[in-house]
Amino acid sequence: MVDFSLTETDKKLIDLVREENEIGRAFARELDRTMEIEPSRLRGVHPAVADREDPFELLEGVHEETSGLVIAEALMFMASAQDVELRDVGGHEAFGSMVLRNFGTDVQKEKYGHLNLAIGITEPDAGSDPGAMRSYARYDQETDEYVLNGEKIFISFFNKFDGAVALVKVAGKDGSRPEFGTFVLVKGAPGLIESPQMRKLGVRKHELSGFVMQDLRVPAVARLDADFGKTLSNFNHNRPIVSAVALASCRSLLDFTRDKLKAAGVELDYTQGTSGRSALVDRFIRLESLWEASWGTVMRAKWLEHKQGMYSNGYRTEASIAKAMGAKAARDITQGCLEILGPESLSEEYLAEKWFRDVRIADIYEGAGEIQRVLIARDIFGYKKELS
Amino acid sequence: MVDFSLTETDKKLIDLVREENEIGRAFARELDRTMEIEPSRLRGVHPAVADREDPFELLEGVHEETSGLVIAEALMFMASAQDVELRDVGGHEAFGSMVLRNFGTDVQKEKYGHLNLAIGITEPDAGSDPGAMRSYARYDQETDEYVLNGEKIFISFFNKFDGAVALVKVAGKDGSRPEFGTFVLVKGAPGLIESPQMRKLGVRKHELSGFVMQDLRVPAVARLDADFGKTLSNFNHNRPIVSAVALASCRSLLDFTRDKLKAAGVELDYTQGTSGRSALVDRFIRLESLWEASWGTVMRAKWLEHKQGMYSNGYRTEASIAKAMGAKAARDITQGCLEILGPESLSEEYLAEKWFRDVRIADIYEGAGEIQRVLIARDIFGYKKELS
Amino acid sequence: MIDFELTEDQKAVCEMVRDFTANEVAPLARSQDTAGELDSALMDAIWQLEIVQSQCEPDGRSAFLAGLVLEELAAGDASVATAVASTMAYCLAITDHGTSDQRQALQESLKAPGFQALSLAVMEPSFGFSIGGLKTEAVASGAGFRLQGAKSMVPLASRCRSFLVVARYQEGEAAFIVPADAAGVLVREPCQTVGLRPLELSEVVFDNVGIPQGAMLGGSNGSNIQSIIDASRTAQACIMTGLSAAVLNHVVPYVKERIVHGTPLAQKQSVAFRVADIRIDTEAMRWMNWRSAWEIETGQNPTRLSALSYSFAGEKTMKIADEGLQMFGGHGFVQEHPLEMWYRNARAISVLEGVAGI
Amino acid sequence: MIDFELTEDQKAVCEMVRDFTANEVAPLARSQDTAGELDSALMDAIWQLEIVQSQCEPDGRSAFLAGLVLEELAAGDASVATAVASTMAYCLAITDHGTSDQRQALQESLKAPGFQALSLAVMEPSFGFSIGGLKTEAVASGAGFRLQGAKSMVPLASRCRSFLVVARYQEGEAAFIVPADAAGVLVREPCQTVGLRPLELSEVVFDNVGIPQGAMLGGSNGSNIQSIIDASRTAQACIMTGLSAAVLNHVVPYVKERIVHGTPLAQKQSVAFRVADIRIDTEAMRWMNWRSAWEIETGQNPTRLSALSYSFAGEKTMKIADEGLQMFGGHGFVQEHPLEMWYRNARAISVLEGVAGI
Repeated sequence: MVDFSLTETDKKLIDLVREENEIGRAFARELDRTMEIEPSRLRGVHPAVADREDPFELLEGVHEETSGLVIAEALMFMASAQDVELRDVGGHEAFGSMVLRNFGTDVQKEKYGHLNLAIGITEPDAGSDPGAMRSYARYDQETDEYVLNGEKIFISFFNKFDGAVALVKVAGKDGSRPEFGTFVLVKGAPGLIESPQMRKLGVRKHELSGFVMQDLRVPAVARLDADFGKTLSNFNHNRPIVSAVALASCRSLLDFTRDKLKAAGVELDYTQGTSGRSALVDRFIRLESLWEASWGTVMRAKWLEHKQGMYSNGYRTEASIAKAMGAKAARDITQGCLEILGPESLSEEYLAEKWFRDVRIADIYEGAGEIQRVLIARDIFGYKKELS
Repeated sequence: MVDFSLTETDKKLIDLVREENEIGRAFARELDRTMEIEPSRLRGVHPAVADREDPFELLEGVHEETSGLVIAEALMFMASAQDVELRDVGGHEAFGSMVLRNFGTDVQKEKYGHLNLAIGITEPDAGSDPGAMRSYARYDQETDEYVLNGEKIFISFFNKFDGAVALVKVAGKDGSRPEFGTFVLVKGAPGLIESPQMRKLGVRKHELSGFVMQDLRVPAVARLDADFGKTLSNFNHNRPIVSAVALASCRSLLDFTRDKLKAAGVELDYTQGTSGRSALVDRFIRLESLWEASWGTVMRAKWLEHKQGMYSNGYRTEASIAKAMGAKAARDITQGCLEILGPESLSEEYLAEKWFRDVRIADIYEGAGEIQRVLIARDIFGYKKELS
Repeated sequence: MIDFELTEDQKAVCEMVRDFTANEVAPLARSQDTAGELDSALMDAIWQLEIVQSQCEPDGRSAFLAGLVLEELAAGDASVATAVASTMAYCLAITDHGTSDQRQALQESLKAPGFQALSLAVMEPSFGFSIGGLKTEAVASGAGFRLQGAKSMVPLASRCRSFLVVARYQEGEAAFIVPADAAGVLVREPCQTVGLRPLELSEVVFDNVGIPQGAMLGGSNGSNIQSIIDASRTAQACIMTGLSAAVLNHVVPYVKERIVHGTPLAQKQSVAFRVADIRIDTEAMRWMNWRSAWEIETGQNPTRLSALSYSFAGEKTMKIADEGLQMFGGHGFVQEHPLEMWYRNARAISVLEGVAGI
Repeated sequence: MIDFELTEDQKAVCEMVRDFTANEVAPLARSQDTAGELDSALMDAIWQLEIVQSQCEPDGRSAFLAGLVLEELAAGDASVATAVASTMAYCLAITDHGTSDQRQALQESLKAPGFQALSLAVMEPSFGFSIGGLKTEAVASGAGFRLQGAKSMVPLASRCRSFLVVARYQEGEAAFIVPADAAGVLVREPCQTVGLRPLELSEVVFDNVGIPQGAMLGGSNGSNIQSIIDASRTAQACIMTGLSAAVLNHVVPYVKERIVHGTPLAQKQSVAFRVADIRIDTEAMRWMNWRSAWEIETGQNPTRLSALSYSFAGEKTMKIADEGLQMFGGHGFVQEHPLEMWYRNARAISVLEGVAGI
């Protein structure tokens, strides 16, 4: 039966992440201003939350009391703008490790399983368009190694992780067409040159860097049996999460805006229709409606995932809808709130402008809004390859 | 020197058309409700304006005292919603006749010059995509005639004119690729079957019908030396006019809205910023800004035309900009005004809802907004055929 | 616990209404629009589905199911859905807020074999009308009240036997059950309207109408007028979602088949992306409406979410109808296709605040 | 008589400023943004172009030309353009409205060899600030006035020798020339801002500041404060147009060269149409600004059109910067390209009501 209530455990988890974020806000501005962090400042847990339960760890244990593991997870992401990292992201964001866990052989897991691995897909001139990627591996029969050349950028936490899983083209045997191959790269290998962190518009806590492969030699065992499609297959899980994270910042900004309007004597009154509202209130209500609309698409996708399993493709269109809707809403909501708040909102004295910058990435990564629309349209029209 | 003042004659002409439209409004609702008019109710001049100067006739004589013939013409179109036709459109809208005048031989002008000819391009399943058109002519050597088959729709005033200039494919000689040919078709010819008038969302005064060609035979002399490109070449002139006409209805609706708001006690105050406005006023001001922005693009295109001549291609992009901008603004302005006005605006007691319906065609005909954007983008990128 | 699964019963009702809509409602939409009148056989057939009546029984009352049904109906014809929602608004206001006498009288009229037109009367004939600024006023008078004012855009007013009139009363607002034949009630000729034409929307004037004590909704305690507005906003959002879904369903095959410059329209990014956006917005609307309706059904305060659902659906539905029309080009502007009608209906339903109910 | 032709003089000035912008201004935009500070050599070089000074001479005064120049400068860096427009606002308010003493004092300061920071102080430090709701107030006191209040987001405040403070006075508003070193004037540390960072925007507090009689703009007759706001709105619209044009110019080569799935981005309709829209909106902005500036220059009432130009430019420029960033994808989000800076600058310039002047 259709139900939008939260379980007590849902609420508890939401409160936990929300409280933790409140605690973290004290450090948010400093972290935002620190453009380059070498090495990552946080390993382990920040003292400010050392005596608190880790909400995501807790979730693992109590998910049967929630609306569902992935649903509760999304609710938690939507409840906290994650202005800082108070806990080492470690395994959670190690998507390369996830690929290894899902597609590695026992031997590979044995060899690399203890490492936190980032994932390297994007290239400077190719974005994430496979056809345009130039990174290349050739097999060296003599040494039973692959030799890799190329460059990968926009890699989350590569600076703090132990290595990466990278997608590169592999020369076909006997001159056949090259295919995609997925390799585990471990830091310290000669020829794996880490690029400096990228300076970004927002989410500066989210460290992003890259690497150059220069005649980088990896053993044959480093090649995983995970093709591009498989590597991307848990994007269905991640896409609504990207929305959820952006919506969390939007929620913070909407709350901030409501509070400041209230302090300025502008009351929100939902009983009035448009014609009875001030311009600021009308604008605010429209932005708030975008938020709630996005919330529904995220929850819907996560509910389908909960029913069907993370690796199902049965909710891929809904995952794209959640991503496309939430990420665009985040652009509109943050731009709109700053306009409502006026000049004062430009100041770094408040986090408003940070949220405005932070969420802008949501419509770009894990498949830009345009990609999501291609995927959604293909589903609508029953197309496979048409549209690009 | 840049100047936005109007000459006295500009003003006089604008006043003339505006007054004439005020007179005509009395008949607007009735005309709007009459879906099918057979034959056209107006030949000649409506008694209500019989004693008034015809503004467009006057323009021809005094255009040297205006900001320029085509500029003044556009100003006139923007000043009157043309809710009714009080004067037989006759020659003004006879675009087929214009093609004949421009591209016909003396013999052809002699034979067809006295006729008011519509122009037939669009086909039911092809729109105005030449590649998809199916109307076909073959040359019959024995009789020195062409035999035409096919269907044309969305033809302005075909019901009241004497015939049409139609664009059809002509079988190539000796099996070569078909080319486009332009033919004068005269009503009464066996095989030229007039279709009933189309029932439309708006601009019901603008009679629109079509015809079927069923083994229609026309003499060889009926074929004009005007290819598709040439036939379309004065679209540069017309496109900003389409905007201007839509903007005239928008102006009427904005004025209506302002008056009704004022009567309801809502005053427009341009000194206030957004945060000092009510939702209705803020919305209205944004719609008004769209109108003024569109005005500028129309004037700019018309000024370039004035400098370069109607058949120049040097202002084609600006003509497309004026069309794209004004036609989209018309959708937004009319939808927005009805929302501002609220439920009462839905009633046929007022012309507000008529203007809402009337302007919707502007972004569709004479090249839909999408076509204009293709043309503008090609100009920006230096493309010729790319993008479609 | 968050769940998007409809019950088997809900699915069965939706499917039944969907079939009925496809077979009976949608085919008549154009002719009703042209005539400016509902088909009475159709409305009687809908009445016999007992959609409204079942909601008025204690164990049949489900705002959520009512919302689902309105979306399905609106996918066939927003006018028909609004007509149903109008009667529903009246009946449910009485069911939810009425005294036992009022409920009993309602039950009597629900026994009629054919469609019963009954309407809320909320909007007033002023431009820039604000739902917070009612002018119609009731004052206590003797053992009852006297009502003065005018209401506009009342659906099927000339067919209604009774109106539920929302008016200022004392410090707040109250609703009054006013028979159409009461002295001082003047139902004007339907003003023809740009959209939802079959609703025969009319102005109703209340000139010093005497109203007995028992006709105030909820009796001397009055009733929660805001909840009637909330229910209307959510109901209208559901109707708009149905209309948006209809545009999507109609546009998809057309753009796949229509070839322009050698490629189907659907393969042009600008078209494909707009169709994707229609899908995105329609789904987003639907889940918002579900939540608003769920809040109503579970007795939470739905005022905020109803306002947001209505605002979002209104903005997006107008855009969707507009874009749908645009994709059809000239064919969108003529009456051979429903796009131009949907364009008109979208504008109408999104500004008629307070004509519906779930 | 309608005419869009620039005079030869205007063309020459535009060309000169365009070259200067391309060679001197644009290359420093990123480093100034990072430093949060203007390059003083650059600002001195601009000062030596005498853009501001020439406007302050009777036969050099042209609001229209000033608008053209601001658009050109802003195409290189909106921060630099706004800094110039800020000083210009101060100087032109005095030139247009000042007493002869006030104008003479201004002329003296214009003789300085290097850039002079001078600012209007209009905005106030409250969220939801409304230009119609000033709280800073001047009251007559002895032979002069006393000023109480606070102004926010004053450009280059810590470098200004003097502010032109708009305050409530008697029934209306008036402007006062207040030296930065007057007793009671407190210039706070620049608050770092999301955009236009080199402007070092600061709050300035006026705590019971004594102001002599002669410091009220226009003397005892006061001045037309609205015309100062009008000039600012139009000036800011010109700056926004320059910023929008910069986005267009930067995006075009990128989308032509960037190949995605085998085709240049520029050949994808969704990209091409958005680029076309940027062109459409940028041109539409420009002609509106021209008209506003022309109204100012020819002494007509520009209040309405200035408000419309500002509203349109603000909405569209934010959209253009946003879409430009989107087309660059990940490259739009990092500081190797200017898109992310323009995104920040667009939001800033479009909400800072009253920092500029033509």
